[in-house]
Amino acid sequence: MSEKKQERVGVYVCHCGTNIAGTVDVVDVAKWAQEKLGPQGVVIAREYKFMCSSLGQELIEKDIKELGLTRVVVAACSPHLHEKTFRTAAKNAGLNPYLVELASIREQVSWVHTDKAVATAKSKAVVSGAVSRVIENRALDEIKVPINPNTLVVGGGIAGIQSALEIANAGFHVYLVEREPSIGGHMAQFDKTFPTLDCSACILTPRMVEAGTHPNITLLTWSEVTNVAGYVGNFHVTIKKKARFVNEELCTGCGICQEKCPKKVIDDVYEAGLGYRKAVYTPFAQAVPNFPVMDKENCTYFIKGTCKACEKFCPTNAIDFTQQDQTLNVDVGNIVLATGYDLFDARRVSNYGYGRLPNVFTSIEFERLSNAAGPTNGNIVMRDGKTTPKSVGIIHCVGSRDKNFNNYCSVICCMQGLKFAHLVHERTGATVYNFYIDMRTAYKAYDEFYQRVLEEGTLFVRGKVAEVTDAARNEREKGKLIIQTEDTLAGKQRRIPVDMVILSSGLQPRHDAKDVGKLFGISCSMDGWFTEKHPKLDPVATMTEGIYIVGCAQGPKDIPSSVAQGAAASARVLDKILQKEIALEPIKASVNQEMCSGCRICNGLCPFNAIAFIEDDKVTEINPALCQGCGTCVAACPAGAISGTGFSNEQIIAQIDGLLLKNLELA
Amino acid sequence: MNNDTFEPTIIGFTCNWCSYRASDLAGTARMKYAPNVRLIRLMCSGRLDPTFVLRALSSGADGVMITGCHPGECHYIEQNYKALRRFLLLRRVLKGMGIEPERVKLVWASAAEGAKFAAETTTFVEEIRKLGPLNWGKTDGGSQTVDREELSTVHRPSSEMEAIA
Amino acid sequence: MPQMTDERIRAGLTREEDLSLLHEVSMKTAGVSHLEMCIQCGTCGGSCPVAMDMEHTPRMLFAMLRAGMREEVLRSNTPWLCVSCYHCVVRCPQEVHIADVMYTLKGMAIQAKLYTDSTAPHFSQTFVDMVEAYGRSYEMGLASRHYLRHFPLRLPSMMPMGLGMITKGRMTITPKKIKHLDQLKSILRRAKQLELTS
Amino acid sequence: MNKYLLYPGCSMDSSAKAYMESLNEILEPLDLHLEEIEDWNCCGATEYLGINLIPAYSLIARNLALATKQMDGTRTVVAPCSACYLNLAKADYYMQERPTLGAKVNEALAAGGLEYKAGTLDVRHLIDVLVYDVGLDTIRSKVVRPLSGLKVVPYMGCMLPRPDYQHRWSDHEHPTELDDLLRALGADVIDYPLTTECCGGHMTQIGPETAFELIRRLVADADERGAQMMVTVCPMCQMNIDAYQNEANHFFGTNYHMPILFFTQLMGLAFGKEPGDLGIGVELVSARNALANIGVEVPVTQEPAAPRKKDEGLPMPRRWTRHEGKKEAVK
Repeated sequence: MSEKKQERVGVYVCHCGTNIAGTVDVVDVAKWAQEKLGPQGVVIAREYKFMCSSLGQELIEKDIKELGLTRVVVAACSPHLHEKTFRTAAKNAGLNPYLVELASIREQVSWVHTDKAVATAKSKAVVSGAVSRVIENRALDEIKVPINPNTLVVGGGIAGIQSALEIANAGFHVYLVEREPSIGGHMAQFDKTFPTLDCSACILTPRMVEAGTHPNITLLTWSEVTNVAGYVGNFHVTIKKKARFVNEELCTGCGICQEKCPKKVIDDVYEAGLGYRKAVYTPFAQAVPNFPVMDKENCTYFIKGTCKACEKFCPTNAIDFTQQDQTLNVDVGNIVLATGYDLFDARRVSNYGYGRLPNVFTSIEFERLSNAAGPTNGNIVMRDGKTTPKSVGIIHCVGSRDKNFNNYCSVICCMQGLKFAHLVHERTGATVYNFYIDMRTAYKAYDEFYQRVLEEGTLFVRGKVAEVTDAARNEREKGKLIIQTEDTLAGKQRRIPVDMVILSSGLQPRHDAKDVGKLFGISCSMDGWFTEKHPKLDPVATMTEGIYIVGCAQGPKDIPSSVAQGAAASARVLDKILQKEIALEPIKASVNQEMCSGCRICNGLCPFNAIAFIEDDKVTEINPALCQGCGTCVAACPAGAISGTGFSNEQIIAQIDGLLLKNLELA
Repeated sequence: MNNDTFEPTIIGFTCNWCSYRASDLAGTARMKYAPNVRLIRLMCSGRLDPTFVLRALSSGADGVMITGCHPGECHYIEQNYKALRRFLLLRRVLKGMGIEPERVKLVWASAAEGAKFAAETTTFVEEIRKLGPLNWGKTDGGSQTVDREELSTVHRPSSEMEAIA
Repeated sequence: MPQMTDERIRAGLTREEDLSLLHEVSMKTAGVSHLEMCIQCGTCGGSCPVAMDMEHTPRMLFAMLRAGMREEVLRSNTPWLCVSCYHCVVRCPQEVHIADVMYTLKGMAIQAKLYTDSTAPHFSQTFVDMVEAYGRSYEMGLASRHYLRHFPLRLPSMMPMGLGMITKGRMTITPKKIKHLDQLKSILRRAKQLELTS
Repeated sequence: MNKYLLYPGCSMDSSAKAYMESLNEILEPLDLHLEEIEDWNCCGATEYLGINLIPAYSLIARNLALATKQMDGTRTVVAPCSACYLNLAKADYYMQERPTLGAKVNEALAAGGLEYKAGTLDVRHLIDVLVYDVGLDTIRSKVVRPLSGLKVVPYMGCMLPRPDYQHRWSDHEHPTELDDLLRALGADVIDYPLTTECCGGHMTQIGPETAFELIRRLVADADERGAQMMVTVCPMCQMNIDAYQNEANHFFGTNYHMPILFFTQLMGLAFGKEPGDLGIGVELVSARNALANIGVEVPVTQEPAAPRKKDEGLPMPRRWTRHEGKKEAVK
């Protein structure tokens, strides 16, 4: 260090009101830094009530200008909160923003420790580490890249549709990719929507049509994203468009092929296993687009080589058995993930008997039962297809709020259970019981709906149902499903015989959410939902710039919230598009080719293919546009030829020594 | 030395995307944990050069905690596996050098696992407390010019005092 | 991730003074009881095959523990009726080790001499006495001692069954003993000392 | 090699001696070798746990410690009794989950010169070993006298599938292992929703009226479903249903006659063993009439699987099990 130019470091210790000062003796920390770290180059150490306030920032700016500071350490909160604030302050005063370090003494010290002496000592070490490190920081320039104005929206449920429409209406192009043959998502399966009981199809279909016909939207159904490369502003996306075996140019959506197809298949997706479709099908009448798809697994022609009934009857010769999967490449600047949820598999709660006891239904089965376009034309009947139940039990929290299954509250099930109670009551006049742990009817007009269902005479029992059984103990129970539960308000165990049980199943992350997260470079929470950047202040952005999450992909939520999120993400995307270019963190690896021995150890380490070997020179090169800055290659290079800006060996080793107060020895 | 009064010093390496955020979350939720760990933020556990660990141990740390995203959840796709490989190798190297390999621990903690981060930290401190001080690179004369009195007030009071005595 | 109660306390996640009676029961229970996690959903009371004879459902008992109602809890017949069928344990959404908590409450009730009906505690004690004396259970000795004391009137109706058991060779008149009874006794002696220090 | 350590438990040579006798009869055909843990002691049943914690676990752990001395080539301890199985498995699990408990138990064991490191052994129930290690195919191949025509309800009892610390069973509520095994023997297995309900446990001793109700529920439902007998895997279940059935009948004024045998007894019969060697006849509710339904002359015919009925109503969801790969496909 002796041969280096002595840096002039300013240290600023924040009180954060009492958040830090309550546990850390901030005055002592500043005094100590000034005295003990003086030899390192600390020329000034101050403490202040709120460093992030404009007065606090001005303090730093003034010192940079007047004292000629060349480095700044702010001991305050986590860099994830205010790093940007103080970097901007430095920039305003003419100092390169990357010569500022944040030492976190709030999240990592004052909030997690109680003993003031210990917390103060630890804060000193943290400041010491930051001072040592900042001296090794180098001035860096932000990398500016242009933003591609196109956007990819993945998932054509209500959240994805909303998001796509907002962006398209603003005049920018959207690729809307949907895995199923039609957009619409879960909402297309529902009959009524709570709490207003609007017909789901009536409010959804116009949006679907708008998305299907919008000049700025390229609709890619029966398609999946298979690869994503690049970074914010410049994503290169590969999409597999599965063969429909129907020529979309020629098909008029007349439906004759479906009519003529002799193969009936249980529809596990749209009809939730309660109804049938053909091997060539559109999932429902209002499907967008209206072109059918051929289910290759079940098509008689694909199985036996004969049939082709659909081809024979198609008036426009649109059936094409030779169609192949297509691969499309599109470039987009931003990506919105609206991949939705899977329904909890109620068979896992074996004590509720779903799958064993015929008249136990899941929520989605009930949605189809009660839907006028469903397999029973909206008649609420038991599994025999004809008997109307005289008594119905609705069980809440199935698979939710349960450590054996999903830990979290699925948000929608209480209201869903109330909606079911209303529909059963209205259509059958049956006695309805709702079994709940806690009734959660937050949000506008929800509790009013609860009141309405109470008024209708639904019987509420507070208790998580223990089991549903057909083992009768007496005559009254014979031939019924018996719901056994503790009525916790009465403090007694009850056995309530009913004809039909509806399980208000919870929502869970898509079975492939982890893979999708990996594909797009975003993470999942413990429960498997995509992780937002900030749970309160940045709920639709992710840790990966340019990737947004909306609807149930981010966590369980109802329709209004999903729509709001879809719109919110669009605002964020439009903000990016209108900026035209974006500054990237200049944290990149680079190879000093003088030192590179050409050993190629690093070559296989980069998952982003940023590392290439130049055969002619027998050295390795890193493409800064592709490098994401993880630093794995830096750590691996045996020759020490690769360096990583922002997290160089010198910076980290200096920080280690600083944290361990080894730097004091050098004085 | 009485291990009950020994306060170990531990360096913790964290990943910017998961474990550092887990420690942020532990802070936001005001979870209390042992104060003996001092954190260094890296962009990824894959950035961890094993020499950083050796440097920390030789500069006075009694243990090193390496944290990263759960397998399969790496922000950079798979670099935490490389960290795992290096960690396993490093433990063998340490053993060869006569240092208890348990002084280095690998913990997976996602950004949502503030509670896990806090609990693992506390547990690790207890484990190192049982192992006792490392005193590596400190016993052989060398740079003994440290202001010991100063250190004793800010840094590991009991262990340092006894080491001098 | 479920954490151990004592670890939670050490990490400052749970404060000891918040727990008192609940904490005491939790600490005395084998494994990690998760008792403090109860959300009063009633899965246990709903699952229990003998709830009809219980003075309190298990759920109510846990609420009473929280309220610090020591005497009422220890006097309740609920733990004594528990048949250890573990239905509640596997269904509990909070993973409370309900059956083990019931064992703890029985032990505490015996120590505090707060049980109301002595049949069950005496049966347990007689069983344990036999095991401690022989290393094996001794059904004949147990049955005769127990029935004479608590169900003398039931004996006549039981006689055919008992006789059947004996004639069919399903009950032996003499107890079986293990070889190293001394070893077992010293283990149990030490275990009892350790129990007191915990 | 099919070698296992055996923890028989106290009832196996008294009230459940039929279980032991029949077990011994099926070992040879299945090439199973069970080595008894030397000088094992009582597990304490459900009684000791309610008195003292550390002594109760020390009592159990002594058996585990002794077993480790005989580990030569195997680490699996087999318990035929569900209560014993649970106690051994529980001690092993809790000694790990709560290290302070483990340490104290080991301190007590040390007074007897013993030690047990939790996790060293695998504690498994007999039927677990038969279904998953020996396998249903092997069992099926040994059947010479299929039990077709014998209508049975499989009664698993409660302590076997729950709490299931090591996730060994197909389900906590409706496990199918016993059903599958009995089906492999050719028996007509009746779906029995109460298969894991409680037999009353020690309540027959301390609160008989409570116990009688539990026994009534089980027997009445089995009778209602047309069962000729119940089949169990647990000495306590057998004892309660068998020995107290008449008393329960007396109490409720009912007249049930529902024999209950151990599954090993039925295996023995299917393997062609003599009823007398299988402890058949020592049950108090006689199985004679039930077994008459499958007189030895019953022809060896496997009933073809009934074709799935075309259902006119709405289709049913598929049955779900926790580890489908591990077991026979369930219809």
